[in-house]
Amino acid sequence: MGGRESTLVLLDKNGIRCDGRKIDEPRKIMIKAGVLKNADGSAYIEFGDNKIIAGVFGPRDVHPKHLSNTDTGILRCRYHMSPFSVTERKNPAPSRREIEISKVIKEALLPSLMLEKFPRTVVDVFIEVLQADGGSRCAAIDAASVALADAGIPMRDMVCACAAGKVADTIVLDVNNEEDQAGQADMPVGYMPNLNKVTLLQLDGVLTRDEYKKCIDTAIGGCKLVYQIQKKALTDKFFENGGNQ
Amino acid sequence: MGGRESTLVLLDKNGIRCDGRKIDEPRKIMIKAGVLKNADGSAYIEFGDNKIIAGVFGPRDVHPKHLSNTDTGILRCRYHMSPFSVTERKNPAPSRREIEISKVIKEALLPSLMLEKFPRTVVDVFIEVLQADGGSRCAAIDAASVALADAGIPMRDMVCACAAGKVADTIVLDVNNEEDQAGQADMPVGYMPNLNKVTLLQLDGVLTRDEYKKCIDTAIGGCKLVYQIQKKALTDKFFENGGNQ
Amino acid sequence: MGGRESTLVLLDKNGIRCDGRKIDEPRKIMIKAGVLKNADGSAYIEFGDNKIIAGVFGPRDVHPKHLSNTDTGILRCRYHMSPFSVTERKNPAPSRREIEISKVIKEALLPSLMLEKFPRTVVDVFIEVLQADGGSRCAAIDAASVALADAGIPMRDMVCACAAGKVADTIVLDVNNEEDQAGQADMPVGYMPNLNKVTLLQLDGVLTRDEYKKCIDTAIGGCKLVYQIQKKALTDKFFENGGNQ
Amino acid sequence: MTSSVLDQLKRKEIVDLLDQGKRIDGRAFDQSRPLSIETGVISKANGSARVRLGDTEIVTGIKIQPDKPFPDLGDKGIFICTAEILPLAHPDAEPGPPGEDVIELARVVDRGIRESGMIDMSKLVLEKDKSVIGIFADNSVVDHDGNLFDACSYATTAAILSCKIPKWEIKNAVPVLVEDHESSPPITTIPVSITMGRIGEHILVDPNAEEWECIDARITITTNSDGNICALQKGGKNGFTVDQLSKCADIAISAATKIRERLKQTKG
Amino acid sequence: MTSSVLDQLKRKEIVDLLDQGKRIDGRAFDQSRPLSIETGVISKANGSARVRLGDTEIVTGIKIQPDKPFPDLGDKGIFICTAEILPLAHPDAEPGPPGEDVIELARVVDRGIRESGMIDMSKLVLEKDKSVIGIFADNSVVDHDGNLFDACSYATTAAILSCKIPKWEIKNAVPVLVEDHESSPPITTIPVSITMGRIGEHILVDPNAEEWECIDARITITTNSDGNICALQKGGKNGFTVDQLSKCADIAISAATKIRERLKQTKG
Amino acid sequence: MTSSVLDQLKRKEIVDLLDQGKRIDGRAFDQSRPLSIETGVISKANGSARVRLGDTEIVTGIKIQPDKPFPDLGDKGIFICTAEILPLAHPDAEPGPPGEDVIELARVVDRGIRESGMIDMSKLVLEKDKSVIGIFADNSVVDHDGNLFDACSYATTAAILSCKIPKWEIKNAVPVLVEDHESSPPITTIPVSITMGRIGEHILVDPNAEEWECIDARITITTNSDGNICALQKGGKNGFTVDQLSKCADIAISAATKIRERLKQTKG
Repeated sequence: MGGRESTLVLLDKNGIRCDGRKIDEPRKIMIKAGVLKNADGSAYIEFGDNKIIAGVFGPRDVHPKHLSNTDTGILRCRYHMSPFSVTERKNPAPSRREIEISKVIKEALLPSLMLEKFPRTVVDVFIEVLQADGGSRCAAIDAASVALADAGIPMRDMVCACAAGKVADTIVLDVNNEEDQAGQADMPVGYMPNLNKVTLLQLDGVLTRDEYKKCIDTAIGGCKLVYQIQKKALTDKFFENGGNQ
Repeated sequence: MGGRESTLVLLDKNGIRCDGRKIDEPRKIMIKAGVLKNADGSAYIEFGDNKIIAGVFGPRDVHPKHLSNTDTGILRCRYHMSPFSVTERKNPAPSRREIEISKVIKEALLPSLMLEKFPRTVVDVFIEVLQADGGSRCAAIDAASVALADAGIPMRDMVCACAAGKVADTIVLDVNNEEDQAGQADMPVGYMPNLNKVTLLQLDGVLTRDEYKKCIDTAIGGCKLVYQIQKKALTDKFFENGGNQ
Repeated sequence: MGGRESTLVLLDKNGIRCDGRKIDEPRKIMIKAGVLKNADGSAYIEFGDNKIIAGVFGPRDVHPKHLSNTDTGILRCRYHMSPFSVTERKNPAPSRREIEISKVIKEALLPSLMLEKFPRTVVDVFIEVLQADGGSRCAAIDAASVALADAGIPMRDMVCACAAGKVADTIVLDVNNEEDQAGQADMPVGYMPNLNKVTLLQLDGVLTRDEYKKCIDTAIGGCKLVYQIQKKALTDKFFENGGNQ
Repeated sequence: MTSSVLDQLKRKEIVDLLDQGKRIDGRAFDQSRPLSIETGVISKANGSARVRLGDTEIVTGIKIQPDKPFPDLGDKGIFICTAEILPLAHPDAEPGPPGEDVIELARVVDRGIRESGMIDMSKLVLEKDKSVIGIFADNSVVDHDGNLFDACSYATTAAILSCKIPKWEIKNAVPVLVEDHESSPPITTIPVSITMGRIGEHILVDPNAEEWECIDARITITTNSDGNICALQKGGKNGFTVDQLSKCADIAISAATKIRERLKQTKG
Repeated sequence: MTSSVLDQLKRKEIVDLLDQGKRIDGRAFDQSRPLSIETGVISKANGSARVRLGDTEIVTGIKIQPDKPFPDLGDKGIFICTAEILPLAHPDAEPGPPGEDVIELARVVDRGIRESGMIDMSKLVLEKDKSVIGIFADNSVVDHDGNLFDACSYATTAAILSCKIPKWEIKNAVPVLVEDHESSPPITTIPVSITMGRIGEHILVDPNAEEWECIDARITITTNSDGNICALQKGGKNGFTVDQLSKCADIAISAATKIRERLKQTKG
Repeated sequence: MTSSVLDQLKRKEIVDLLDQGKRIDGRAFDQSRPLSIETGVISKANGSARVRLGDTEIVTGIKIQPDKPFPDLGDKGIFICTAEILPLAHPDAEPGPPGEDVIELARVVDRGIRESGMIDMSKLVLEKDKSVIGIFADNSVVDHDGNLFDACSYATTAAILSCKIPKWEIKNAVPVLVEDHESSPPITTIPVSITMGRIGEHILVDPNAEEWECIDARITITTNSDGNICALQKGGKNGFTVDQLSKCADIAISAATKIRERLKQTKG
């Protein structure tokens, strides 16, 4: 952030980005629901070079019991990166970064779930990043929300997530890894498209007041694209593969 | 200990120590009771360059329950140093030294408390050393005992603590950091002034049988000075600030 | 394993090994039962340069309770090396190697115990390697089985253990440390002599199908020698020392 | 984890007051609690601050020492920020390694400093790729009455502004301290975080502990001296509409001004 | 830890079928479940494989980087193998440091590779006693339907066979990467583990999760390309007769052949 | 943590006997339990001892190896002392990282050695500020029948007295072992700790486990060969009067003499 030197042309004179995309074009996204046998719900996402699996268990009993809540079910979330998911081998123990991301993902998903229907229980969302690229927390939320739907957890809305950012003084959709390193700002946004609420919002980098607003709007545009792909993944699972699994 | 080389004049020909004190003179001591909002009792002490806060919670339920005792309340004690409290930044995880000091402080305070009145409960004493100087465990006990009184825990006596030591072949009161480094012995003493019992006693360095006795007597003299300051702190809290807190 | 270079003559032309033993001769073995006051059962073994104590507690209540089994007693096993037991000082925290060996020893001993008689309880086997030499897991099992008998745990059989291996293209009994380093294979075997069952089997190194069979047979021969020494240790305890302990 | 009847009554009281345009402690919606800042409180640290925001109290110390740079960032000094909620700060605080709340707290404070570019890290290099100056900011939460984000952020900022950086010279590939050559830190901007809680439709600046318990969602918006936004963190069990996020940004930019003036006074 | 009535009924069903010569999923006793191997699935890793053995699924990545040799093994590269049962792989799997089961799993897989001499570690030395090439094989268990030993072993083997080793040169005592000079790993043999469970007198190859629950004892026998035995691990709550062990060896040698052919196809 | 009726009866029995001037095992009040010391029991260690004090048994090993000096102590070797109560030593002992009792134990034993100046650490320097000899004393408690302080202290002292220090020479800034040049450690004095328990007005030397349970307060007084006091540690749930502390010092100085003679025999 904040202008690290680079010879990379982030945006050419035709408005084309370093990976060939237009400013409002997301990377390639593929989501598949119901990919695991043991999990109650699951989804696999490829989002750019991100490859992420999410598995859901629950509602189920809480251990240790003192964590349970007599008024509502609780949500636990673990975002974890495999040692081979990044360029330098990552220590398998959870880093402070992974712990923070686990928490913001939990709070991004929580508004979408009707956990008050299941007091004293827990829903566990486990996210494994097999390969990491820019925007992995957004991709993780996208997969997790599909996995929660696949698990049949009652939901108020899906949560879809996509980042926007500032690159070469321009607000662009879905910042990739190179743009994140060399660019000026990266703002991941999580969004419930039917309830019209932002449930994840973070920022690295500097934005003016106006850019802030434009960035949110751009990211929400991306979220709406993701939403269509999430819906298709669930439809494919239930109508194409549903019968024989 | 044991004669590390130094060009420091620890005691001049007029019996004046390296920081200007006489041999039976303690450093500057200031204690304030009731400094925290959330704790049931609290105290802040400045003792030389030591700056220490003690907070007390309890008597309250014990978690995990198997630690509780049906015959009596228990005491737990944590002595902890902030990372910035010493010259080299300290790792925040408790060191073996901190764990041992926590234990000897617990056993120094325990004789003063009527915990048998509160079976199955725990009283927690949390001590944070914001800045450390020589004699921090004594200063910690002085603050903790005031905090216990401030919390209204029934007590048989106060515990006051002060060290004595051997510097330039002389028994002196309240060894400071330089004297501890360059001197011959440091003996922290915890003392109940009304019950006339020593509840903390440790020693680094070498003393003859006679010096041992003189050191204890000298330290107890210091403890009695501390006792007056502890009483004043509690009086100030209850009579000057008591009404409007 | 696998042919590390060495000038050591592992087997001379007279079939004598580097430590003077014949190919079917074990190292010196000494076992003493009932060596500890507090443990319910105990044994000390010297097996070559191995010096190992095993102590047994139980059947007793399980903590934490959720580990207990309403159908049967459970077995826990800890194989641990003292920091001074090996050439380079060992970190006291359990290594992955120690954790794996603890597990295979547990599964080597389990078939011999009638734990179904003691539902909801645990039998704890604690093994301390005071000095380590080749074959320490076998020696540990030998001592542990005697300690279990000494503790009066109902048993179907003893478990005796001894390794065989391949050294200088020859199958030999009880591979020592030098042979393990410079040799071709090391196969520790645990065996119940009356039930005729192998309860421990591991292998480092490469063996043909025929050598595999010969190695198992050779190791079982060693196990039977160990069995006599185990029986003697228990007899000595109960008949010679039994009266005055 | 169970909200008692008492908690529910408290929540009702707070919400009813808000609907009448009042906060439980009488503040305006966009008003922070009284802020006191004292620097130089820990003489053994290179910089320090004791901050009270209402009844929330933080002591922050800065330690500065030579270190190795992060890989691929050999032309930048190091900044590391930690936090601990001392167990004496709250009956529910437990000693031990930091939980997710405290890790988030430290990382949000860290991000506000780092992303604003407050410290010109390129000025903290002793020998490129080999040796740089490391700045450690450790926050000890002494009393916890809500909104640790802003209290720790102000304490860290004040401690940095007041710190003195020792001088080291590289001799035989080793950094050697040059006595009595301390300098002020290379400050480029002063970041100010404003944390807001949403309760229903109401946006409250700097919620205290009682309000914090009732929050539907929260957001921390950090702005720099130019009034630009340099860090964001949304939290809590619910979300924000885009309109609410716009309103929050306006409040944060406005509310930061006064606090930035206070922080500037700690400088030098 | 209590076997429910349901579990006991399941066990009875499985054993009754076995006595009729049948397995619950219709396989022959010496038949592994369907095996699918896909390599190159993680482009950021130097080698990778996604293996499904029935419904057990593993993703394994290989990372290769310069390292210091182990003491007294200065003329050999380093190979380190880890495993994690991801919490999404099974309702009973818990996040956190590996338990004894997972440590045994990783060590058994490691031993199969190491003791077979699969990789010629003497070819992985950059500077004797100072700098060698380290190969890290990390197994992430994604779906757990029994017999992780073989599934992880095949995934690790396939990932190694498909990996590319970067080139480093020692310059000023530091290994420096030489771009675009990757080579295949120095493979000498292909180890194949076959894990068998004993239920009563029956020996079953590659037990699935339901069968695994009923096992009296298990054994993993790893053989190399010459059909020799290069690693063994007995486990479970009971033992084997010598005759059973002989039979297991014959089965393992025979069953490995087909799987080795499959693994060979991943090469190059 | 609850004292059972049985414990209370035991305590009454012990106190009643003490009031008649008798200890439960027949010893005089100032008499330690039978002490046996065996050295050289672990041939792989540089020094070792197996000590029995009554039914308390310790095995201690000394490992000696080159190390870096502590910062600011570049002209001194390193001495590190640890203890573990093995889980086989007592039904209540649990495996795992050391608790506060064991940490105190190790630090009290360490302090007795260190503060007495038993080992002349200035003789253990290989290259000032760079490389020194480190002595690790690890105490494994094998059977726990009370008063681990003295038992571990005697075992550590005996192991040090009997150890042989290898010779290293600095070559190219690295310490290199010179074979067959071991020397005795540079001993200046022999510290002896005497631990006493107070039960009511009675002071008991070397309390066994049953007595330990009844102790009001305890004190460990370590004296050197000159009869001077070089370490103190008070513990327990109550305190001592100044007169009691005087009496304890007299007892400790007197009782140490016999034990020091025993330890001297292990020398050389």
